[in-house]
Amino acid sequence: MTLTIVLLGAAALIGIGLYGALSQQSFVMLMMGLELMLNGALLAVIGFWSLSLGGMPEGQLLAIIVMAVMAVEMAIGFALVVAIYRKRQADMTESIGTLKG
Amino acid sequence: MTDLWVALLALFAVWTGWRVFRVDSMVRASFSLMLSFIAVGAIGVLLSAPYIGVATVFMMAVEMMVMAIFMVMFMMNPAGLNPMVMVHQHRLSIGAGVVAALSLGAAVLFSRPPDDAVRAEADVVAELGHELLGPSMLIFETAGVTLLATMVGAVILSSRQGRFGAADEGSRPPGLSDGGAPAGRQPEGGGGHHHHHHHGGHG
Amino acid sequence: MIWSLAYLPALAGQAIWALGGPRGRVATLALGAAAVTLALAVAVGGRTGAFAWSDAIALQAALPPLAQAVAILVPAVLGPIILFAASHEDAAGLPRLLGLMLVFTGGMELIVIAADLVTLLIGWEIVGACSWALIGHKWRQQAPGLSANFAFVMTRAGDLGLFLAVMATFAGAGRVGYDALGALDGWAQALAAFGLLLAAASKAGQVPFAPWLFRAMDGPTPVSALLHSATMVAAGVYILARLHPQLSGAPGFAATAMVVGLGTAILGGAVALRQGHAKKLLAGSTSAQMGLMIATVGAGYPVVAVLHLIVHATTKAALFCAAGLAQGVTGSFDLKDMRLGRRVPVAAALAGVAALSLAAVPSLAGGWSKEEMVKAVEHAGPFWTAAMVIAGGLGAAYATRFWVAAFGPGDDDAPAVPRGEIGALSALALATLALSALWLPAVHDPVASWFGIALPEGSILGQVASLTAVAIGVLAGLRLARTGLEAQSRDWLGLPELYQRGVIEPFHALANTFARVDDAIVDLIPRGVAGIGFAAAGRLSRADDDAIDGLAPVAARRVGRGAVALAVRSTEALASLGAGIGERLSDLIPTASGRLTGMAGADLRGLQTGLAHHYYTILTVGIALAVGLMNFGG
Amino acid sequence: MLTLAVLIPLLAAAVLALAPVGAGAARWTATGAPALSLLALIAVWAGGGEGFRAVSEVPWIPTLGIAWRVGVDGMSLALALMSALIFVAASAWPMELHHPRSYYAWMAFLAGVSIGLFVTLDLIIFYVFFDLSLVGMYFLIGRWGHGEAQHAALKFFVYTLAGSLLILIGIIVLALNMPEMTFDMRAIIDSPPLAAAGMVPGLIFLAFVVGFGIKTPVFPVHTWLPPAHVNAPGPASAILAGVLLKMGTYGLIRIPMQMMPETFARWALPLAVVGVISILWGSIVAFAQDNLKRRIAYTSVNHMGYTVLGIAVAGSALGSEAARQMALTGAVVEMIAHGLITGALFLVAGAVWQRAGDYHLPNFGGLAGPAPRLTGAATLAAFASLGLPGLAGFVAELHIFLGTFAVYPWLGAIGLLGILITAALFLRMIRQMFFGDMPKERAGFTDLTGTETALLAGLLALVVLIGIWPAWLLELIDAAALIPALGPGG
Amino acid sequence: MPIGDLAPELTVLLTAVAVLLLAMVLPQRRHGWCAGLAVLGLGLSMALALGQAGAERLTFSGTYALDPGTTWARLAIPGLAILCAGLAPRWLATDRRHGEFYAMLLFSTLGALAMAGAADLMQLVMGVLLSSVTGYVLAAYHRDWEISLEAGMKYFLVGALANAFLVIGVVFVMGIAGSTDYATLSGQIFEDPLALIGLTLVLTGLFFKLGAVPVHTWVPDVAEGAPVPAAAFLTVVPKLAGAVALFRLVHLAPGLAALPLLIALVAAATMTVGNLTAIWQDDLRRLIGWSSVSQTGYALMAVAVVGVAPMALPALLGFMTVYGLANVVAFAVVAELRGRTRIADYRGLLRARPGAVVALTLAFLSLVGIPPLAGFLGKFALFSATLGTGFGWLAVVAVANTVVSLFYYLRVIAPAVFAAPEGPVETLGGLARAVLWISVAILVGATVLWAPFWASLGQGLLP
Repeated sequence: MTLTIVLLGAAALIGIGLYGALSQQSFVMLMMGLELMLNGALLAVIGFWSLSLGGMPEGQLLAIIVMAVMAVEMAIGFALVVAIYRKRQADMTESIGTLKG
Repeated sequence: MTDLWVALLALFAVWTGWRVFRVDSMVRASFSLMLSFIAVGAIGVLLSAPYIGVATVFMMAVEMMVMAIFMVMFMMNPAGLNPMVMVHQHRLSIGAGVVAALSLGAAVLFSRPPDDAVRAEADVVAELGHELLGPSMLIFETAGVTLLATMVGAVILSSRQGRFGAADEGSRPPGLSDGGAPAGRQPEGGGGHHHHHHHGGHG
Repeated sequence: MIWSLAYLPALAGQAIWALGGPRGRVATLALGAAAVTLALAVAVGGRTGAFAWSDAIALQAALPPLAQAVAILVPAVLGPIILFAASHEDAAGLPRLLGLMLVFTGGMELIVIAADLVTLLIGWEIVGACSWALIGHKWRQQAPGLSANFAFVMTRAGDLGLFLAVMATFAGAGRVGYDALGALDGWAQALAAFGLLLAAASKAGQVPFAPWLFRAMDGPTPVSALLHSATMVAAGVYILARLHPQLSGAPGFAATAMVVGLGTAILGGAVALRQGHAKKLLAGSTSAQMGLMIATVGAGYPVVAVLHLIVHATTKAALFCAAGLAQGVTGSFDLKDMRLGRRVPVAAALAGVAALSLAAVPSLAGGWSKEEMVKAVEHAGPFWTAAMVIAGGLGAAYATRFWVAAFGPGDDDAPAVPRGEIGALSALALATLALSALWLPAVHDPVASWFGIALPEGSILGQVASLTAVAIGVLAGLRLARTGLEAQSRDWLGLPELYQRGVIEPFHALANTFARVDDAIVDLIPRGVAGIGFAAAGRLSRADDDAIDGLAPVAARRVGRGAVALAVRSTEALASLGAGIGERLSDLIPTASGRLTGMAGADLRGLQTGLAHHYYTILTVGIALAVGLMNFGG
Repeated sequence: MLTLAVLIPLLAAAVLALAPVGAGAARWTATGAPALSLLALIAVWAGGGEGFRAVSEVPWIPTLGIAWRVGVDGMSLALALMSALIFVAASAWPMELHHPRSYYAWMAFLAGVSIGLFVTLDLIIFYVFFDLSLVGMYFLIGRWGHGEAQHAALKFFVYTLAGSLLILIGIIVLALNMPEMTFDMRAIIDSPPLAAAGMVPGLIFLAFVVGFGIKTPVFPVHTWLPPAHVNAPGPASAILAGVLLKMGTYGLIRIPMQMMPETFARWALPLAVVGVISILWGSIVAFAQDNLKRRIAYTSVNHMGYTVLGIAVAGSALGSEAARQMALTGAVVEMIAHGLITGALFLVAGAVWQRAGDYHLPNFGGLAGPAPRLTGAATLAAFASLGLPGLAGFVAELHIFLGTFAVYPWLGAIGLLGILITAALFLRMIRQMFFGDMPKERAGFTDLTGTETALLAGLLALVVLIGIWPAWLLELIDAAALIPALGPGG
Repeated sequence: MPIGDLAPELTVLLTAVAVLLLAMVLPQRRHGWCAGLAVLGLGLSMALALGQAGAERLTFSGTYALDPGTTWARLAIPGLAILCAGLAPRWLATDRRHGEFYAMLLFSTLGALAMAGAADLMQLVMGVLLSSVTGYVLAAYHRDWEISLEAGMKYFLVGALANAFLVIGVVFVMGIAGSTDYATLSGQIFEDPLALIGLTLVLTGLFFKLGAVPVHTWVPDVAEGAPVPAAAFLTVVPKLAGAVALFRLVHLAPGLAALPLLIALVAAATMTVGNLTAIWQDDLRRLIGWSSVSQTGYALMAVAVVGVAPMALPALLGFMTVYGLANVVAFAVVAELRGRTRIADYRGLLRARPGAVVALTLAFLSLVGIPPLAGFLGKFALFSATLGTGFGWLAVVAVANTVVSLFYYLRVIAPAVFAAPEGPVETLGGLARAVLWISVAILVGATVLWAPFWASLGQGLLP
């Protein structure tokens, strides 16, 4: 029961995150959407580890990996945003539309 | 009791997650996101994963602080604190989010995960340590290398000054002739549509 | 040895063409080649030969008496014609002309010696091709080229019959020898017999193929003489006579042959009777005479037909030489301008012999062989005999008319001296006279026994009727020639009226309808596609207006030409349709798919908007589809 | 020996591509290489033998059953000989060119590729050469053609590549269905796979027919041919029509007919109908063309229609053995004859282009005066093409029609119309070109040079020889050995 | 822990660190030396991999597989990376962080290796992540050139979402199946919808690396915008690794009928979208990008028949190798021509730069699959693997696509060969030219070397 609630929460977080990723114009807000999706993944993995998989150690490892992914993506993302902002004073996805077709 | 707390915290996490895109400034948004993470971290603590939970809380607190500062300091001054609505393809996004959440929820309801709760006496932190330095060492090490590479990459991309002066000077493709302009598509007029046009306090 | 009969003249002809030289040398060489061929034809009688291509196909040759007679006839007639050509034609093209005539003779000899259908087909088509080259001899002028093409296509249309015969024979018997032809039965036999009849009719200028003979008149006179006497046209009759034993078993063959033959004989006679162009008059008469022979073959007397063929060859060659001679004097073939009796009295006399023979006047060779043919046809029944008699009467009429109009005594008496032409003419006329000896039983009995047949017996009534018809014909010819050569009154035997009402007017209506349809289609045609077909059709209609009076022969000719014109036009239309719409349709396969691909490419390119949130949308939709497939698609 | 015949031209191509030689030397290199190949092939011919002879084999990818296998039977030897001969004539044909060295390099390359295609006994090598011929011809047309050359070359390449890929699929399925995967033609012919009825053999057969049909080409996939011809230089057209088209019909015999005889027999009638349609369509459309090369090009569709008809009949498993052999003999002779005749016709067209820069027939006339040798060659070739007896085309068409009529009488009878229309169109062409008045702009038109005359005379002499005495060729082809043994009723 | 099992990977890692250190001490104009060091390290790694070529076992507690697939990746990936590294020194000569480029290249190579050998979903995630983050940096390396930054940013945006999905997928799979270990997962029938969703999301993550529909959108942008050496690297190396990883993953679920169908549909969609979109491109680099999307589609044909066709793995590996070579040759031509990329600028280039045009033609004809170039053998292997299974229709789709692809390749070659030359053409020269000719030589030689190469490719993978 608890697991289901946790997983439903995770599903909701993933849905909201996806909404954010799709709808936000600002790079930073967009990344928040991605973070939220990963937050959902984190919630799910905690739930699975604790309530379903008998606390197997790989579960914790996966949680750490989820965090690592978040951190790594954020770091590189911010670096890119900085670089682009410096060249173009642009912080929105619409402003990088040169490459197309 | 724990279950109730877990449920409430999950609800809180979702609610704060929702707030991220509802509040009218990026700083508030990042604080909402932080709250959502903290809620998940708390669930972790409640569900016998203290290390993960605490790590989440700390890590995300720091990250969100960085993000907030980042926005205030570096980005769109003064937009970081200003109210804003900056969305596109809004209905489609709502639809996608709802469909994703509903179908995942349905999948959750129709799935039969194993039913094996963590033993109360387990020393989960020690087990994690053993796992990291034992069977999953390769994964852990790869993660370490990834973090290293990320740091190097982030520095490369974002640093202003390098050993030899401006870090990005001359970092462009060679021209068709020596010293000429790079071939191919040219950038569109220096960030012509600046974001200031897109949001100006209508939010 | 027997093959040399075919390839010797052919090679000699090519050599003469290649060597060229002055008039005298060329003529001498050509005469020599003709003489050698003649000698060979005499020498190789009864021999056979075979030349294997493969296990399945071997070319075979044989020379039974019937064939040998024709084999001798061909070079014999060729000789005087060479003589005529050498003095009559321009020196410039003479080596080519004589050379091609020799090649042509070689082809004809190949037809004669053939003992299997493939060999026959080879000779048949070579003769056609040579006739093309000969008719188009004067290539700098427009008309001969068009006429040559017309003649070749027309005769090749008939050749398809021969192709069908070969195919049917091979399909039915697994072999293509003449013996296999006799072994056929059922549909294969019918197809072979009627295919051959078709081929023969086209070569022999029978209805509905007759028009090509007129077009062939655009060739030089020696060519006409050769074509209409011993070769090409004769080939049609010859092959029916040669293969009569094998073909006569096919049901309906005999009757069809007789209908075609006698029909052409009467229509052709009428055509000749109304003609004002000397050579075309003779051409019409050739159709008619060949019709008589084909009818005789149909009646079951191939040897009689061949005998008439021989007689007719010398006669007709002489008359063509005479016509050429007359044209040499007056500068045209228009009978109105001739009446040369006083200017070229010797030629007139010699032509008279030939004309009387053609008219089938007794005591001359033509008279004998024609009477034999009448006797032969009597065996088929009275109606056939009646038609034969009428045709004979028409023959007497047009022969007489020709002579009187061309060589009757005229006003001008300034002498003209054609030398070589007179030589050729006298040789041919003398040959006709010599053949008149066939009237004597002492002559014709051994001939018949050499051929191994008995001559037909006829009734007195038939003889009388036939001779009466000839007499009437001669008188009518005299009168026709005297009353002038312009259009005659329309009530001649009521036939013109009948044709006008029954055939010509309906046909005009039909032609107009087709023309409108054609115009509609022509609009679709890119300019300039028309070319030969339209030119030919245009010329046909003009020739119609110029040369034909709207009388009985018109019907035959219009039907024939109309059919050709229709065929040409419909082919043309189809061709244009093919070139236009059809090609575009088949080109749709690559271009349409190419264009669709290109459009799809352009559309898909639009998907790559360069905007990240669109990329996200694509990704999300893709995942949704994939998840759906994974959950519900298995 | 056969390997040599393939390698010599390819080596010559490499030399020409890399070594800086002059135009004259390049031309003689490109002529000499196929001439040497011709000698090698004649040596093989003189060696005699039955079935596949002069066989040699070098492994390439043994695990997949792919090897460099060469060997010839009568049909392929005859075609290889003919190809080498046409390449000699086309390379020696005098041309005024930009970049002659590259041009002759491509010519030599194509020569090696074409000969290789006919002498190989490995399906993959066959496919390799099949595709390489497209590449070579693409660059020849695109670079040295005139008018819309690039577009034509592109259409040619893309369209025929589509066909060749279908063939590749077919080849792979054939090999996969062998007991042990192999691409050895002999093995597959000896024990044909995919004998059962069903969808897969039918589809594979369809792939082969479409693939080879495009290359052949047959109606309605022929539309790449006219533009390719019109815009190609004369000798390239001669090669395209004389050699490359034969690859389609050769493949049709070698692969679907010999390697899947049961399926072929099942589908022979539709194929024969396609052949007849091509015969009629090609001739009728050719009749309406005003462009010299387009007209000749469409007659190729017509003639290849005869060939396809003959092949379809041969593989029909109906009628008598003799009739089928007859049809196949005719089909192969038609390939040789068409190669020589149309090669000659396109060389004539090339000569006309070099002198007049024009193909529009109504702009011509009266050329028999200034150019009697050209007239003679064109007339002889045209008559050969319209199937005049005594010339090679007749031998072919006679055999095809004899065989066809014994199996499919109606198709034979309908197909006959083709020879009538062909006659009309060629005579019309000759009249338009050579007879009548000569337009003013054609003044100064010169006759064939000595070299040109000699080359055409060589080709046409062979046409006449085959027309009069075909026994040696028929014996060489040995159609009886080509027709696969098949139970009655297939 | 047999540390020696990972000697090739460790060599790459240590070289990367060494390059980083070297770049710190070298003066700026000597940074090209870092390329030398990188090449040495990669070469050493290949040599070590060759030493372990026969290995067939799981190592590091089942998280890493030593098998034919890994061996191939350990040879092909560093090999192609060497070629890409060779293009860089002249190209990046003016860059102030020139040396670090090679470090990132090496890290990215390491990520690809980690991905290719991963026998555990978590290891796979880390491999993908390492490969991706370094990839973003490589794509955006021209920090003074907005086009490059845009390419990097788009690569990142697509990659971040795809990686998020990948992680979510791994969580779901582990949650239901109880493990992330391939050996444990192998053969487990995935029935629960959550597990199926998880599997699909994991596949999506790999589709991102492969540039397959629907995650193909980054490929053309990176091909056009990234520095040419990086573009060559990013359109080749991650794909090679992704292909092996995908093969391993699909191998795990033999009973899942929808999985091959999904792969087949993705393959068809990928090749079609790639080819059709490439048709009207007028930028050569972008055209190559789209063509490489379509090539991914062809490669996926082999994945669709995993477990059905015995030749599936060799076909995949063989095809990817020659694809990678041909693609590197094409980019090497662009590099040698100093980034000349508008198709119109290639008009008449045959006169001015015959070598470059010949190389480009060879590369393109190989990509089309014109025999006897190795690209044909690759496609031949794919067709052979696909025909005879239920996915024969894929071969027909591939045929149609190949015909279309010929059209756009010829759109570049035809004007280059047929048109009259225009203006002078400068080249990059130096190592770039050497790399061009070395890679052309390998590409051409591959035809002859195919037989032993093919024989050495393994038939199966460890879980």
